[in-house]
Amino acid sequence: MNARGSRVGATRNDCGWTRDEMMTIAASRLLSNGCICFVGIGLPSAACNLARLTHAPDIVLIYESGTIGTRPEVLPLSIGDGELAATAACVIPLPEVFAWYLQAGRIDVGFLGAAQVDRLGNLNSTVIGPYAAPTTRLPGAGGATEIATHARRTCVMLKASPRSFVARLDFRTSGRGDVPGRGPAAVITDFGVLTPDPASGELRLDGLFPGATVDEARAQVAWPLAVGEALRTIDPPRDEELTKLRALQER
Amino acid sequence: MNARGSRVGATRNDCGWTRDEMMTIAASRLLSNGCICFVGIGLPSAACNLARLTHAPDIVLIYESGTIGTRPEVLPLSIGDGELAATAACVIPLPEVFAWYLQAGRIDVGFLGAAQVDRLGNLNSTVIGPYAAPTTRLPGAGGATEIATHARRTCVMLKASPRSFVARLDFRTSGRGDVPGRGPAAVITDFGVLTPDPASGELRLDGLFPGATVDEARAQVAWPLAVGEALRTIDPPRDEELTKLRALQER
Amino acid sequence: MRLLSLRAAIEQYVPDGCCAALEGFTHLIPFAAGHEIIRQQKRRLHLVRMTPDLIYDQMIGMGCASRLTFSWGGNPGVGSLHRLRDAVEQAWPAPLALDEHTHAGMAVAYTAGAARLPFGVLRGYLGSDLPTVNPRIRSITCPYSGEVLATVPAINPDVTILHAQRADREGNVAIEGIVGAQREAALAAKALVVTVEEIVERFPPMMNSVLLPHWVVSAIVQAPRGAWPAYAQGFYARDNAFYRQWDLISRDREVFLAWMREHVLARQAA
Amino acid sequence: MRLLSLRAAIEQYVPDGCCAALEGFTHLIPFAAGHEIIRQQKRRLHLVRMTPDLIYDQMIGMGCASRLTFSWGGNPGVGSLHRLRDAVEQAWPAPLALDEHTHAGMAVAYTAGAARLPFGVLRGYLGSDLPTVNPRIRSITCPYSGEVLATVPAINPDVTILHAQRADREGNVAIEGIVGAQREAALAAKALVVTVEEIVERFPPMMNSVLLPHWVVSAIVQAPRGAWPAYAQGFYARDNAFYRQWDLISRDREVFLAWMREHVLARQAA
Repeated sequence: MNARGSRVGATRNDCGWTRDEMMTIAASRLLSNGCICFVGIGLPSAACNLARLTHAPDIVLIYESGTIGTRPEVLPLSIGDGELAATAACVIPLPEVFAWYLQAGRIDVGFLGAAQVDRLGNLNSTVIGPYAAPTTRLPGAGGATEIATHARRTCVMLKASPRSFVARLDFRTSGRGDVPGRGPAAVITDFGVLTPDPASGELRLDGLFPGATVDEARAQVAWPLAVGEALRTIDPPRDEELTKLRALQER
Repeated sequence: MNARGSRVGATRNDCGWTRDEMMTIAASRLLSNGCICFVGIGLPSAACNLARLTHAPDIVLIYESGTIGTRPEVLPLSIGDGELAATAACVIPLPEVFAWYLQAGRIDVGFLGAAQVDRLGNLNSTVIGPYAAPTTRLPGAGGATEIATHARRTCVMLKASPRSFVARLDFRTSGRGDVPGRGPAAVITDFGVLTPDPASGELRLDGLFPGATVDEARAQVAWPLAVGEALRTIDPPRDEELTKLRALQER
Repeated sequence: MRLLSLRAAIEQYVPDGCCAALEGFTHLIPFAAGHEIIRQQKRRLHLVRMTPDLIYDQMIGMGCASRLTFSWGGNPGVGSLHRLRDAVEQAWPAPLALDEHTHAGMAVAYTAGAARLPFGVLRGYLGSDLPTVNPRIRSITCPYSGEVLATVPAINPDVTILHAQRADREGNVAIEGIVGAQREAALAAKALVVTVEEIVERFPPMMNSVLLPHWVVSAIVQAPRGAWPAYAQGFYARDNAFYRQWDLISRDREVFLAWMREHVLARQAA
Repeated sequence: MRLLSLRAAIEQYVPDGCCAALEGFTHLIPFAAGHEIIRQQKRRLHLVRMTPDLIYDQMIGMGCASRLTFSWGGNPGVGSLHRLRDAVEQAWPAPLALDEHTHAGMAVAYTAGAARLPFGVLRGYLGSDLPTVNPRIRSITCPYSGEVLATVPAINPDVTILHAQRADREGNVAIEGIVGAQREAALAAKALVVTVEEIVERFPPMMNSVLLPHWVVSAIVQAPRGAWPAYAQGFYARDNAFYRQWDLISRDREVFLAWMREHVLARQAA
């Protein structure tokens, strides 16, 4: 859906890694060992499995397809590939995943993607344009609305552009950014990481990837992006991280 | 709970069968082949399995413990003996039995027992005396209340005495006898079978076991027992029925 | 339960205008049945599925549907469902009314349907605009705590169609692997048609396995590879390459129609 | 999850006055855990169990409970629970408050508890006096059809105790055979203690089997034959003779106390 972003993100820089890889690695570092993680497909799936294969071997991965405690050898294309079932501790019905695990408050971290995010971390994955007559019909909510509400902590992964980091969402699919402390804990994008201001909940630039600049970040965000007091440069990929991520993706 | 009835019911008559056996056989004859049957323990369990081993080989037996399509070789003492699970087509969680099978209207026939029945077929299995200070605390509802409401048809098995066939229940555990057509289709007792008058729903004497009389029946019922227009004598046990029932009980 | 040909099963259980749920979450998607619905040119269907996936993209593109109840309408891991988008954005080949939910909401709606309750309850749709565009999402007040919770109406399809690995001669259906909301959708339906990879003489007793007893099954259809390009655990894997390829096939109306003519319309049901 | 002795598990997870559900429907009843609760002389417990069975007859008779939530309180296939009756009819050894339901109602209450919803809904308690004696059974109006349905408050025990066949070293728990409402009661609880017949190095991946993942389990206790006189499918059968014998043991207070002294109090937890 973001062909420009994908191509740019997939280009290796002078240090030999890509922005896509850096996003995945930065997200994986946010996961602590043993945490219970509700995994979405794509970049979050790569990030969660990378964490499992590096610093968080006891992380528990749950996919909404009902596979609990999966340890895939190959990154799945969908959230319900046979690999996920075959390597799961158990496979349970989907209604139980949402009622007895997610709604019951048993999930530590949930990952979300979207087409649009606003400055409070609310997300749109439903439509561009009016709901009844959209210019672009997007996939819709899936698990996102309840993940945003019930996971103890959420992280958003979304490539940046002024069309995706917007001042006003076309539709609010999920998010409690207007309820203090209920917005995402972090938004990982292709220039770095945004985190909410503890008081206002507004997303601020908290960390830049090596090589990214504040100006570059501001150019991709449609609201006036604030910079956190302790803006840091995020550690570049370690060899182990890059090696394991590439091995995972090449299988 | 009815020690007198048990002892009398267990005595063989001149023809070589007992009233308990006749009750079980009469109940088994009410079950058609292929019907989906929610089985209680004790006499109903014997009746349903006898039907399965005689005229109704394709009857589907469901016990509330979650065993679906059981074919026990040995009569279980409880509703959850290992034999029931080992011979079941599948074993499902109990909440699903009650919500997805019983409440969903998938049960053709449900069997009920009780300590008391009234003339409309309402049942008490909760208390004798006031609820807050009972003289006898009985086991309670179990599955009965919802079986009475949701099974397409219910049958009651209960040995008769003026203390069990009462004018007024001490407590109504289950029954819709006051809703036309929602009372039990038949009450099988140790002198014969009562069925509801189609208009009033009042239980009337519909069939007598061989050797039983209207006077005997009336002596065991605390309300003035009406006799149906076509009072019949129920066929005595056939050899096959007796043989298979005894074999089932002796295993 | 009756053993039917795919053609007969669709003729009998999927009349024009009915509400049909072809369920299976990524796994065991009943593609063969969907293709037969397309060949029989069914019209004005109310299609229900948590994830429309390629199967509904094809059915919508071929004009079978007038209404869609769903919760996530993309090509998993790839991108858009272009035929679904074309129907919503351009009303091609026909307008498509949407009854849109979240996964959690649809799961509860199927579960309520299986229990024959009129509605399901969840702590859901919070912070979302969905209730403002879907009047079926309502609320109820807890009679104990006073908490206001979301409700969804039960889903009770006229027919649910599943694909499974195996049925036995009695018609019991056994499923292994990811089940999604298959059991709930099956038990919520008025009729249940199951296409299977194979029919076996009989199963061993299957304690605690996923099994639909024969007497809740209306018809069984033998349809080997009937979930392709989705998969059947233990039989064949998901054809991820085709899911990617579909993105190109489905982008253009003519390319889409040509593919459907060659691969669906020109083929006979097994 | 921690691997504990039975004594330590009961000491830590069953304080006086707590709400405890020892579940298992006929199968896998956690008798060993119940006996340790008796030995530790726990008091004022709010006991929850669909079928109190002999285990709660023993605990009530030994004065552990002040409140009972239940739906069927008999000795299955035998008759009365005499200790339960003595508590209700004669307040011996202590008064026992009742929160009485039907099986269907309790099943819904556990399910709501597992989902952390405040109440559950059923088409139930119709034609019954139970709602007149239990003010917790209430009603709600469907926001779509207007139908009035029964509600029960969710059950969320402070601790649920189960017995299972196996745990692995991680603490995953695998159950085979009749499960009753074990999964729902387990997931509804604030803490979950599981006694098991054996601990194995690891399970194979168990698609679709009944399994409680290790991270929902508070403690595992190894307790071979821990469900006797109930049974553990694949390990030992139900001791039906003892269930019959209990009728005689439990009828008389002194005979009961003598039996408990000899068979429970004088024994040490494994």
